[in-house]
Amino acid sequence: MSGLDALYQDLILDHAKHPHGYGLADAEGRTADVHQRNPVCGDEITLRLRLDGDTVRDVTWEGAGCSISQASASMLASLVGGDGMPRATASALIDGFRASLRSRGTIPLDEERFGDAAALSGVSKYTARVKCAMLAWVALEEALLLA
Amino acid sequence: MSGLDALYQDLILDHAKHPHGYGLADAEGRTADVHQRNPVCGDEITLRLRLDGDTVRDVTWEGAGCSISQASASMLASLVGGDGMPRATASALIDGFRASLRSRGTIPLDEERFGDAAALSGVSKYTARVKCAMLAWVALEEALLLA
Amino acid sequence: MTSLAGTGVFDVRAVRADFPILDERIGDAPLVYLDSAATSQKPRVVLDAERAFLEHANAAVHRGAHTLAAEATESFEDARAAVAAFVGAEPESIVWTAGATAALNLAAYAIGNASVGPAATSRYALHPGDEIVVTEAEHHANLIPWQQLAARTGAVLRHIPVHDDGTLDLTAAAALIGERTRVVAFSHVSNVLGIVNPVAELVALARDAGALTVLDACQSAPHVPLDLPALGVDLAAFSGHKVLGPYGIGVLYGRTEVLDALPPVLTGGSMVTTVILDHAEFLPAPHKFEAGTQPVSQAIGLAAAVRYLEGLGMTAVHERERLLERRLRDGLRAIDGVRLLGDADADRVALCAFDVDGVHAHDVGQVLDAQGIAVRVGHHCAQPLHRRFGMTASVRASASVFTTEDEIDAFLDVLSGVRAYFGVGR
Amino acid sequence: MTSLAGTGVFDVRAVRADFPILDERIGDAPLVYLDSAATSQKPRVVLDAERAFLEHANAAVHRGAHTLAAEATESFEDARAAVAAFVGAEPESIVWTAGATAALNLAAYAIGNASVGPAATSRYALHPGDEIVVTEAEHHANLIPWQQLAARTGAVLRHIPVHDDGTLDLTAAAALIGERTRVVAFSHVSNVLGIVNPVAELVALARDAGALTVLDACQSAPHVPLDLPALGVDLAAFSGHKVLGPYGIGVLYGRTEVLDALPPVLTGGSMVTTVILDHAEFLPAPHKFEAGTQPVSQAIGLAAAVRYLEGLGMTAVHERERLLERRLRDGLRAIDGVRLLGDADADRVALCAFDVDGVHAHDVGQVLDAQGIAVRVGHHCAQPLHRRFGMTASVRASASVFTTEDEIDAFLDVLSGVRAYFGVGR
Ligand SMILES: Cc1ncc(COP(=O)(O)O)c(C=O)c1O
Ligand SMILES: Cc1ncc(COP(=O)(O)O)c(C=O)c1O
Repeated sequence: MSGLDALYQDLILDHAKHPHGYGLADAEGRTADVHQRNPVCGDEITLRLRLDGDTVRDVTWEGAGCSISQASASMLASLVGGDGMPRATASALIDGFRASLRSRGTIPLDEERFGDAAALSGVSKYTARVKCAMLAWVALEEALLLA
Repeated sequence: MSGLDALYQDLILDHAKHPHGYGLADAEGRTADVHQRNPVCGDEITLRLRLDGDTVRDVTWEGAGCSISQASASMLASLVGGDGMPRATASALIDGFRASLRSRGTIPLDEERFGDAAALSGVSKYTARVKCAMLAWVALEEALLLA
Repeated sequence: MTSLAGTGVFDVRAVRADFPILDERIGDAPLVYLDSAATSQKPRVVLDAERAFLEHANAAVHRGAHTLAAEATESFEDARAAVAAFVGAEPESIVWTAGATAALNLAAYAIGNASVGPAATSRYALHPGDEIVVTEAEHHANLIPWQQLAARTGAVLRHIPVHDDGTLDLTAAAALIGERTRVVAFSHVSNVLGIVNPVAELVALARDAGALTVLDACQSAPHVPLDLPALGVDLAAFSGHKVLGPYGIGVLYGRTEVLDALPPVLTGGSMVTTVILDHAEFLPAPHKFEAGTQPVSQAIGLAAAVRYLEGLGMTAVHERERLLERRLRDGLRAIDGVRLLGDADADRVALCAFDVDGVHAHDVGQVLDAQGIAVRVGHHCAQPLHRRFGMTASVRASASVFTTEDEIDAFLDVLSGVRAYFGVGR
Repeated sequence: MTSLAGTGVFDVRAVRADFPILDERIGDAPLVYLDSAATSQKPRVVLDAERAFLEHANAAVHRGAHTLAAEATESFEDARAAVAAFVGAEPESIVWTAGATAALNLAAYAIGNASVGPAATSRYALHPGDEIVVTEAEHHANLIPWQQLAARTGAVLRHIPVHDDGTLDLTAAAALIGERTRVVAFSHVSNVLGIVNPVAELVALARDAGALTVLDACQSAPHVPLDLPALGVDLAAFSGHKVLGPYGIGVLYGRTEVLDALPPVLTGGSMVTTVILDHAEFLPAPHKFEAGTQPVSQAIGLAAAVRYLEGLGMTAVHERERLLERRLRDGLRAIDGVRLLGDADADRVALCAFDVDGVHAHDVGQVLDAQGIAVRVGHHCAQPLHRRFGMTASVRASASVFTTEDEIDAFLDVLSGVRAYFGVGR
C-alpha cells in the first residue's frame, strides 16, 4: 500500500462520501451548537451536541472540507453513535485522538476504542493534515465545554 | 608614512588646533548663517557667509567636531581668505572638493587650487570620514544657495 | 552562475544547476516545486553573497567609523542601488522593509500618521468620508491594512469588482474613483489570477482624482520587467523572498515627493538628526523610514538575487514563463472537472489557481505531493476573491525561472488522475 | 561547535574557532572586534543552520500543505520554542519581529491602536493626560516610539533621570511613577552605560501604579541569563543580530494576558481567520502580531544562535564577561584623560563608553582602527544620555564571548597613546 493509499483508506473515502450524522438534528433538545474553522483552507464545521444528563446522546454536523475532515466528522458521529456515551468517555476519546494525531505515527489509534476513526491513524504522519482530522473533534470538545 | 600619519598630516593637526576663521564675524553685513550637523556623531558647525555682490568676502564659523572636520573648516576659511573669491569659483571648489573626497583616493586635491585643504586628499580613502571633511563645505554650499 | 542576457536562449538546465534545493527528493520522487508564488527558492549566488558578507565583512552600517563598518555600509548602499536599478528607480526611492506586508503597512500607517495631530494638514491626510479604493482580488496584505486605516480615520473602503474571467471591471473602477478617492491600492498581478492588471488605466483614473496610487508588485517583480517610475505609481511594494532573495527583507518604493511628504512610521536609531528627551527630528527619506538596524545581509542577498535575474534578463524571463503559462493553462483547461479562477487570455505570469470538481483542494494537493509535486492549496490569503468565485479554497501551481516543460507535464498528468482516485466524475 | 556548559572552564580559543570572521585582518593587523554591542558576529553554526534550511527544506510556512511546507513549518515553530526557552518563556509568548526596534514600535503602536475607535475602552488605552515613563538612558529605539505615541494620544512623556555614576535615580522614579502612569519603558542594560538596571524595583513601582512594563533587553539578552517571566515584565524586546543571530529578526515577548488584550498592528496574511472585503477577524496571539511571510530562515538561525549560547551556558558567559569587564574598566580608569560614562560598581556587562579629553571620539576610533581594533564612536543612538554627561559623542568598546584578555590589553595599549599622538595632555 503506497503512502497515499494508507492515508486515503477506502473506509475514509466511504465516510467522506456517505457521511454519518450529516445534517443538524432538530434544534429542539440540542445542548450546544459550535462552529469551527480552519483558517488555512477555510474548511468549516457546525456541530450540534445533545447531552442527556451526563450522557452524550448524539452529535450531528454540517460543513464543507477535505475528505479527511469530512470523514473524521462522520466517524466521530458514528463513534458517539445512537447509543451515546458518557461525557467523560467522550472527553477522554478526544484527548486520545489528539495525542495519536500529534504523535507522527508513533501512537496508532486503537480500533476497539476509536472504531472506524482508527483508520485516521495514517494522518498523523502528515502534520499539515492533522488540523483537518481534528476539526470535528475540537468542535465537540468546545461543545462539551459550553454544555 | 603610515596610513594614519597620511591621514593626520601635521598641517591638519595644526589647523585643528589653531583654526582660521573661527568665531563668527559681526552679524552686521553677514549674508547667510547656516547650521550643519553630522547625525552620526553629532558634530556641528555654524557658518557665516559674507557676500559682496558676486564676491565671497569671507567665511567665519564656530563648531565642535573631530580634527578632520575642524581642520577642514579652517582650511576652507583660509582658502576663501581675506581677499575673497568670486561666487562661481567657490561653487566650483566645493564641487571639486566633493568629487575628490568621494573618489576613494583616485582624484587627489590640487594644491594650487585648494591650498592647505589639499592635505585632506587622504580622507577620501576613509569613506566614514568623508562626511567630517565635507561638513563645512556643505555648509558653505547651503549658504551660497540661501544668499 | 548562469548569465543568459542577450543570448536569446533560455537554458533552463543551466538555471536549474544554480538552485541547490532542486536536488531534493520528496520520498522517492524528485522535488517538483510549483509553489514559487508563495516563496521562491534561492540560487546559490544569493546564499553565497550573504554568507561571504557575514564571514568577512559584517559590521553595523551607518553607525560605525571603523574599516569593517565603512565597508559594510558601502555594500549595503550598493545593494540599494542594485535593487533600485532593478525597478528603474533612484536609490533614494527605495526604502528597506521587512517584506511586502511590512511595506504596505508602512504606507498605510504613514498616511494614518499624516492624518492625526499637527500633520493632519498634509495633502495625504485622510478625513472621515474620504475614500480608499482597493480591488476584490487583493491579497490580504493589500486589503486589511486599508480596512484598518479606514477604521482609524473614518475613511470609507470601496472595491473594484472582478469580472468572471478575472479581469478588473474598469467601468466600475471609473465610476468608483472620484473626488472623494484619496488612495487607490491594487496589485500588479494577483497571486490567484496571474493576470497582469492595467496599471496605466488605474493610475490615470487615480491621478485625475488626485489620489495616491499604491501598487502591490509582489507577483510581478519576479516575472515581469519592472519600471516603477514609468508605471507612474506613487508607492509600490514587493518582497525579497519572492524574487529569489532572502526572507526578512522587502521594499517600499516611493516617488520622491511622496516619500518626502509622508511622516515616518517606525522610529528609533539611525533615522534621526537631533533627539532630545521629548522630541526628535528626522533624516530625509529613505532613511526616515528605516528605523533601527536594517536587514543588512539580506539587502546584500537581495541585490545578488536581482542581479541574478538581470543576468537572465527580465524580458527573457517573462518570455520564457509565458511559454510555461500557456502550457500550464492549456493543460488545465483540457482536464475534465478543472475550473480556472480567471481564465482571461490577457498578459499573464505562469501561475494558475483552479478548482477540481468534487475533490477538495487539500486532497488534490496531497495526491500531487505524493509524487513530489509541491503546489499551494487554500485561499492563498485572498478570501474575498475566492468568495467571489464561490469557493473557499483552490489549488495553485506557480512556476519560476527553473521550471521545465516536463515538470508542467508531470503535474498535469498526476492532476488528471485525481478525480478518478477519489472516485468522482465517472 | 563549542559546548562548555557544565565544564566550569571557558575555553575562549575554542569559541574563537567557531567565528569565521575572526580570521580577517584590517590592513596588517588581525581584527580585534570590540563592537559587539552594535552588532554581534555570527558563529558558523548559525550560518550553517540557515543555509541548510534554504538549500534543503525551504518552503512557505503555515500556508502550504506539501511535504516541504510542513517540514518548514515545523522547523519554524521549533525555532520559536528554542528562543522561548532561552528567555524562560512559553512559545506563545514569543512574537517574531524584524528586530528590537520593530518590536518596541509594535508595542507602542498596539497601545496606540488600543486607544482609538471602539478599542479605546481597552485597559491598555491611553488618554490625554495619561503618562508614559522612560529613562534618560534609553536608546532612541525605546524613546522615540513613546514620544510619537504620546503625541498621537495626548499622553505625557516623563523620564527617570540618571545619576552621575550611571545608575537610575530610583527616588525620582518612585516619585514619577504614579496613578497617571500607564506605561513604564526602560532598558535592562543601557547600550552606553553597561549597567544592569534594577528591573525588580521598577516592575514593583509600575505594578503598584497599574502600569504596563516594557523592557528593552537588547543588551542583556546576549550577556546575562534571562528569565523574562521571573522578571515580571509585561513586554520585552531584543534583536537577533545582537545575540549572535541573523539580521532581520527580533522578538517581542509578552505575557499571555497582555498579548491577548492588545490589538494587532501589522495586518495581512497568516494572521486572520475570516476576511471579508471590509472586515477581518484575527488569530490569537502570537499569530495576530505576525502578518505576512515571517523571517523563516532567520528564525532558524536565531534558534541556532541561542542554542550555541546555551551550549556555552549563559551563567558561564556572564561570569566570563564580568572578568573582561573588570579588566576593561580598570584599564580605562588608569589612562590619563579618559572619563567613563557611568562608572558605578554595579552588576555590569563588558561594555564601556568613554570620553578622551582633548581628542574627539572619531579621532580616537581612527587611531584604534589603524591597529585593527574596531570600536564604536558617536552617540550610540542615545543623544539625551550623552547630553546628560555633557558631550555629543563618545567611544565605546564592547566585548563578546570570543573576546580575549589580550584583545582588551591591546585596545588599552593603543588607547593610552592616543592623546600623545594628537599632542594633547602633555
Ligand atoms: C539598548 C538598545 N535598544 C535598542 C536597540 C535597537 O536594536 P535594533 O537596531 O537591532 O532594532 C539597540 C541596538 O541598536 C540597543 O542597544
Ligand atoms: C500579491 C501579494 N501581495 C502581498 C503578499 C505578501 O507578501 P509577504 O508575505 O512576503 O509580506 C503576497 C505574498 O504572500 C502576494 O502574493
